[in-house]
Amino acid sequence: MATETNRFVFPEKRETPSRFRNAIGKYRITIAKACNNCGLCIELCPYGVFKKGLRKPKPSCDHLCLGFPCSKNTFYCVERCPEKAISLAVNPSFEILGDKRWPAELLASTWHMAETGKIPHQDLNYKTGNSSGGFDKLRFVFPEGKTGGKSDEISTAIELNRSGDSRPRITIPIPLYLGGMSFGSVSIATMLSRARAATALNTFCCTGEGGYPDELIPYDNHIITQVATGLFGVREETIKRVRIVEFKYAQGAKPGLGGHLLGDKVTQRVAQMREAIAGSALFSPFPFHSVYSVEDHKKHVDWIKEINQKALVSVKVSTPTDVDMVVVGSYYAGAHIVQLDGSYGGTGAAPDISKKNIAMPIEYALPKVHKFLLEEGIRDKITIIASGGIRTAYDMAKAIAMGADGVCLGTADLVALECIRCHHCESGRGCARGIATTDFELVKLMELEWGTQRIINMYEAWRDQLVYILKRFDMKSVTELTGRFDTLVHLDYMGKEEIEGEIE
Amino acid sequence: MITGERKPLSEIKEMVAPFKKILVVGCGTCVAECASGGEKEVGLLASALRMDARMEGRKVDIKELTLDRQCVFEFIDQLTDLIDQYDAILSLGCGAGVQAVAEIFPEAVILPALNTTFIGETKEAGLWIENCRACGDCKLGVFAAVCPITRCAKGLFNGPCGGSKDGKCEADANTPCAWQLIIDRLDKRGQLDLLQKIYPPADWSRQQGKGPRKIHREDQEI
Amino acid sequence: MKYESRLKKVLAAGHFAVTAECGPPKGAEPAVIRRKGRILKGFVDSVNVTDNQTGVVRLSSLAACALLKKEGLDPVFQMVTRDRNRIALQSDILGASALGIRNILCLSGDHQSFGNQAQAKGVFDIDSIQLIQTVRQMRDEGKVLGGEPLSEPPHLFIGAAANPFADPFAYRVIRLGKKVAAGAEFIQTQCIYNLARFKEWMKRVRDRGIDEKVYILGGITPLKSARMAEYMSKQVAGMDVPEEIINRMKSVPADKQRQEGLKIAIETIEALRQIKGVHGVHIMAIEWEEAVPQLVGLAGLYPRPY
Amino acid sequence: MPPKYNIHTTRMPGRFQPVTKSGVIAWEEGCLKCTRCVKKDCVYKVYEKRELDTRQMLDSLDSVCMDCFRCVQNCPNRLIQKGLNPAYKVLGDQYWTPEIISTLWLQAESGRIPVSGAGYGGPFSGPGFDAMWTDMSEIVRPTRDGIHGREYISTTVDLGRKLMALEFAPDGSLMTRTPPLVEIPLPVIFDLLPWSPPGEQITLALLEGAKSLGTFTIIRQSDLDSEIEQYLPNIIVFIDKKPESLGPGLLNRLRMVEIPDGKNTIAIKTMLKEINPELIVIIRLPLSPEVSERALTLTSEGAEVLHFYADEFGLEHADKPLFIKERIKEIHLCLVEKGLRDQVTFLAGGGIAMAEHMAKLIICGTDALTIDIPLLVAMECRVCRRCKEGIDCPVELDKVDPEWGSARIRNLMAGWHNQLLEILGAMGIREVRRLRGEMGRAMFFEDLEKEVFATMGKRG
Amino acid sequence: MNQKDAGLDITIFFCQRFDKDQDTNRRALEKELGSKIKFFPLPCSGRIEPLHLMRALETGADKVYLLACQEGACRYLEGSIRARKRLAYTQGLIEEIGLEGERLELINVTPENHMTIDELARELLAREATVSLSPIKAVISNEY
Repeated sequence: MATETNRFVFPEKRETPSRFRNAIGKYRITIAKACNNCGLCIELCPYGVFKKGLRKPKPSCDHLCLGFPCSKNTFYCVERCPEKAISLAVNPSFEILGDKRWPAELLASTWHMAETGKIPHQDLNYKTGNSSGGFDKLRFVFPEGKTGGKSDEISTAIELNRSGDSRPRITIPIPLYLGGMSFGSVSIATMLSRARAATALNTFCCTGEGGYPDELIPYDNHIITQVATGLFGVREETIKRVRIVEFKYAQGAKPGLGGHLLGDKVTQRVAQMREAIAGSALFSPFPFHSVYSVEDHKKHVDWIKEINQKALVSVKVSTPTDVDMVVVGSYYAGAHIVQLDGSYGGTGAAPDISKKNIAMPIEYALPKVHKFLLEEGIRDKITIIASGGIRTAYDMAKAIAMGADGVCLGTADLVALECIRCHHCESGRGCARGIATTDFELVKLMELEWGTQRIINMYEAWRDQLVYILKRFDMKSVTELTGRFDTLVHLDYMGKEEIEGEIE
Repeated sequence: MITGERKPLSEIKEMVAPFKKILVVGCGTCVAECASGGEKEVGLLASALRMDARMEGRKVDIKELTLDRQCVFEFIDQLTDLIDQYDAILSLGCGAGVQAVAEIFPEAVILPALNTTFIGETKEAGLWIENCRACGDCKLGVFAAVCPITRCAKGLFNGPCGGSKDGKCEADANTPCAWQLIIDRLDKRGQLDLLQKIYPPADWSRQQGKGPRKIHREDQEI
Repeated sequence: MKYESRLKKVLAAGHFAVTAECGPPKGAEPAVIRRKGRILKGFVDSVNVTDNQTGVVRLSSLAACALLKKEGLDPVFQMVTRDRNRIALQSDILGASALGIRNILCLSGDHQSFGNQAQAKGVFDIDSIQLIQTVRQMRDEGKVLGGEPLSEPPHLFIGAAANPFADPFAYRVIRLGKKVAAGAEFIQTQCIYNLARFKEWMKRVRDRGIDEKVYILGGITPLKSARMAEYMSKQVAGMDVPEEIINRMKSVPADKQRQEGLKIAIETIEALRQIKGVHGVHIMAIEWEEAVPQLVGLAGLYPRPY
Repeated sequence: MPPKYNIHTTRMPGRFQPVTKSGVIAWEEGCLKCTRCVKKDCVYKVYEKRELDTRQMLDSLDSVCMDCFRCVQNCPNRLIQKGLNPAYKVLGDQYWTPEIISTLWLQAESGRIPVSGAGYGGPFSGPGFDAMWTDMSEIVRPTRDGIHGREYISTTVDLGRKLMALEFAPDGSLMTRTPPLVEIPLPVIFDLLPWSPPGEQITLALLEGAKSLGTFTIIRQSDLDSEIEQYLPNIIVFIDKKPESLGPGLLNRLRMVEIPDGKNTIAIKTMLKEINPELIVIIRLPLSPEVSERALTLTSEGAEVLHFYADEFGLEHADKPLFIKERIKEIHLCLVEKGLRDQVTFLAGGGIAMAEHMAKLIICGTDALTIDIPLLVAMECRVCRRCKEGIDCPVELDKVDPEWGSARIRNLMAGWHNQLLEILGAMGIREVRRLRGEMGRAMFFEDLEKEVFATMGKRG
Repeated sequence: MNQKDAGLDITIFFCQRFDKDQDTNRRALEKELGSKIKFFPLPCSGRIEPLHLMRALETGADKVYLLACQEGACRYLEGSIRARKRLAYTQGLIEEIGLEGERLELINVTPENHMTIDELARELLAREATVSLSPIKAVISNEY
């Protein structure tokens, strides 16, 4: 397994700056009239904040600025400017950016990773959000004094088929794949960027429930096709194309509800794909009208297995009180993978009431499921993928430590594509930033190459962080981290004095 | 773009004095860009006129509207259903706008609130300057892209005149001598020899035409 | 041709020419012109009449020239392009010739904003160089602008002005060359106080061989006072009055300043005579025509050849 | 099956611009007047719709902008920034947050449930109602289609005393006298307002709202006047004067009255019911640490409906107050244990601010709820409580048009109703009556934290 | 006579930065003076538009204050400069119709002096009235 990863050469990280004229950063630099265009600031700044300008330099990359902490450096432009024309201020627009789960700093740091492929060099929190609970209160405790082995000997690969059946073993070199976001909820460019990034990273990307657009065919080997309650665009042929088929029973953003696609976003193309009428809202039913019992569920799994004899079957469920029972049921019905979708995730339209209130956060569901599967003695026969609120590499690592084998992402990809989390993707022309839209004009805001590279950059930065974490634990493989609750503390339940090790 | 400047309020007041119901109409194009006749300026002028009327104890009904463009019929059409409700239209459009509105509504009283000034270049925020006088016979190619007709106080084709001093114009010490600019620029390009040539008199008929000038393009017709 | 240009004759014969300037009155009385003409008569070869100088309305240059002509002087008709379009200009050129005027000085004219008609529309249909060309074409080819033939061409000795003291300096000689190329036969320069600069200019003129093609008359304006010197230095466009001249004027008491002014003028004339390529002087004694005979006498330029 | 309960909604824009979270701050100075100006480019046409409301001096830039940041990011001279709207920050208070208030406004205007994209952006959990999650059914429970489906989910509840058994005469005729029951199609009753600007207009709006929804408004006896008589079928009179003063004429026309709990509660109840046996008497009692005991007593003495009320923040009256949901849970369980719970109906209110609070409080044991502040908010109240201090209402609530107000209230309730259906649907429950006390179908923060996090990080 | 006793209608536009509890702090004054005083918090004083000032005067203010940060202390860097220029421009406009420029006044406040908005407002009210009742308002009250 590890050898396969080692053989896998990750694609190159490439600088992929913002699509917009000005990126958004924590700090804002302005150059006053007094500037005589001497160019010293351009020369001084090692982060390339300033670009040459006709009358004065342009601080067009001030999102890369170190901000006030830079004042200790010899290259601090504000101090060095002979005309004292440079002003540095906290970007006031930052205060209304983002939300509790994705605060402005997290958005900016994710953009930074997507742009550069590197951990932010500015003082941006790239590990946690500000939700005051769950992942945001969990910290790794690294054993003191351990530095671990060599980075290139650490494997981040996971195995997706652990059942021991005759179906193919599929290894992905990083413990993540990209979750379902349907055509219609996101643009074809977004979809393709994700699929291409998944291909480049040798992992998978799920189609979501909106059908399987032909544009994805070149990436068939890295596509998971989704069979959801609406069965939009599901055909034998599409099921035969892929290596993994996903049953979506429920999704975290709207547990207990079917998918929502409001009428405005149902364009001709989307409607065609879904065999529906353009302009009419599409609500997927809930649950599968043909599944009223575990036995019915097994019938479905068998049906898929029959149609595509090589495919792995994944079951995507939400997190009700009895989530542990659901997972066990799925296992016995023959699923290779169970994706647990926690209630705080989601990308598409959903009633606010369900996003906030229905079903439990993934942080609770994972340990419950992991422990229950261990007790059943089947934990190592099934792959558990966590999703719904995984925002950072640290969330990913924490989810694994809490019992997942890997994670599945959606929102993070969108943020890499410069989603600003304005929460208005649901209606009208859709995403003003051209990500979650079907509007023909807005779709043009994004290019494929750009989108692909941004996602690649971000996940490679994530992988670097995961390797760092594993190294600190002296682990050789990410598989060692699964279920290691002991590596984590919850800040509310442990006094500083109780903690042995270094908190991060 | 066409630049304009609001007339002094006293002049506007005098014009609108006989009227009780006035529609202040702005234009969203050129004059909006030079901050003299856009929506904001309409709001300010209307507000000022209302206050003024109140101070003088007059009852006047002043409403506001800004058209996207006041010199194109399709936009002026927005006024069609409104115009009868007013005694006068106070236009913040350029002269072309005012006349276009007047032509479409020959019965209505259309008053200009702006002085249309020139074809302007936005030199910097808050500063517009005239660089072209629309002579209809552009020779910028030989004058190093400095228009002597507009930028030389005397419109000399074979300048500079004897009044050019320290690179400034004799008529205004704050204005650069256009010919100094031409010479400097040609000098930099090593094209000073262009100045040896004597330029013949201009063909002003292209500027003055026979009354208003027209451009007629059949290919652009519907 | 009944008359000849005296100026042209003087210059052609190789004499050091003397011209003077005479400003017409701000009124319709012919007597002023006649009086000025009488003062100058015999002491100068030709008399320039300004054309609404500084944009102030005065008796027309054409009419004043005609009056001077009657007085037996050889007038130089100054014509600015500021006030007339090409129709009026050409018409007046023909008129001047018909009235027996034989010299014309082609100018752009001071900007209208200077005078008492600041609201006037500056015409500037053509510029001074184009005017020179126009006169030349009318005279030599017998055609008006556009090529239509004249029944009788005007007979004019064509002059132009040059300001060696305006900027850009380097271009000044080129511009002179252009005027000459356009057809100027004599040049009257702006008043000279800064001799050094004038000499430099002349050197450049000679370097280009322009002095061979045109007669250059150096401009002389006797200073009446230190105040005038200062005023000219600061307020008059295109004028270069060096600090030392101003100081020299200031260094003498007020009642002696006129004398000092004359002295400077004489010294300047003497210096100009030494400069190769200077063919005469043009004395612009502003509202001080009485000074001209004195100056011409003291400078040893009296009597005049014709 | 009864006809599906449907609340008629009509879009009802506010009289004032809504106060939104952020505003655009744009410098005109330095503007290059791009032909492809980011302002012209705005997907939401914010700049084109620009308007100044002089009453509030509020620029529509503050209320129409959707925070996409495209103008901020694309202006070549970076002249556009965003800022927190000062008026938004000060909406409401810690409990009645700006988010809650603006969500209520949105529902009152549109009659639609709030839907948004990009997942949940709020805190992990919080105090009170935010410390619980409701359940959902995955695959093995009966189907249902949520609010969009064909299946009927009932939100009707009955108020009144319930019988545990019926007695029949030998001839089969019913011997037990069945106590009166009032059915309301939505488990919500409009309570007395904790404060409001003076004015009949507000009362009329509430009454009209309650009437069109088929529910009730509690009105003080002292506030009764002839103008509101037409609404008597939808009024619960709160007896704040001597009960005797409420004449039999009026009592016979009422379906429910409410009396404050006191010494002679049961006696008063009996007295009132003697005049009108069909009358249901609700007993209003403040939540307190002793309330379970009292509820037990009242129930065993024959109380029909108990109305528990907390303060406007959902807190009971005590030194260390418990939140309404905790206390209701306790009362419910207490009565369940004594086998009395099914005989009596619970109403509970105080601090009910969002649709989810309805479902959650019912799960904790109440049958129906009473609401107050959201009704004012539906009519654009900013929960600034200026009226309480004797300052003019900034949104002129006293001048509200009852027609408009009731339509807004109806819209809000339609939103709440549909959200209740979403929750019931997700759980696979077909009627709200069956939600009552279903604590097994909910997840509580304290339990989950103890189970999952409290043990973490302990080595060995 | 101070502005309060002169019975002036005062409108105060202010940068919200001066007082984070502005909404609470200004209430006592609002109660005391009723509609005689109006407060309008701005996200930044640079957000003021000439039209806001005009409309304030038009709707009956006798005196309008704009409270801005010191130039250089604006968190948007240029806000107070914009505020000053826009106010000056509006002053010019009202002077053209014969209204006193002093009806509009810019006050630069240092956030460091820890004055609450009501303290600031009281200080302004206690100032000597440099303007009398607005001639515009006189007509409004007749009209309605």
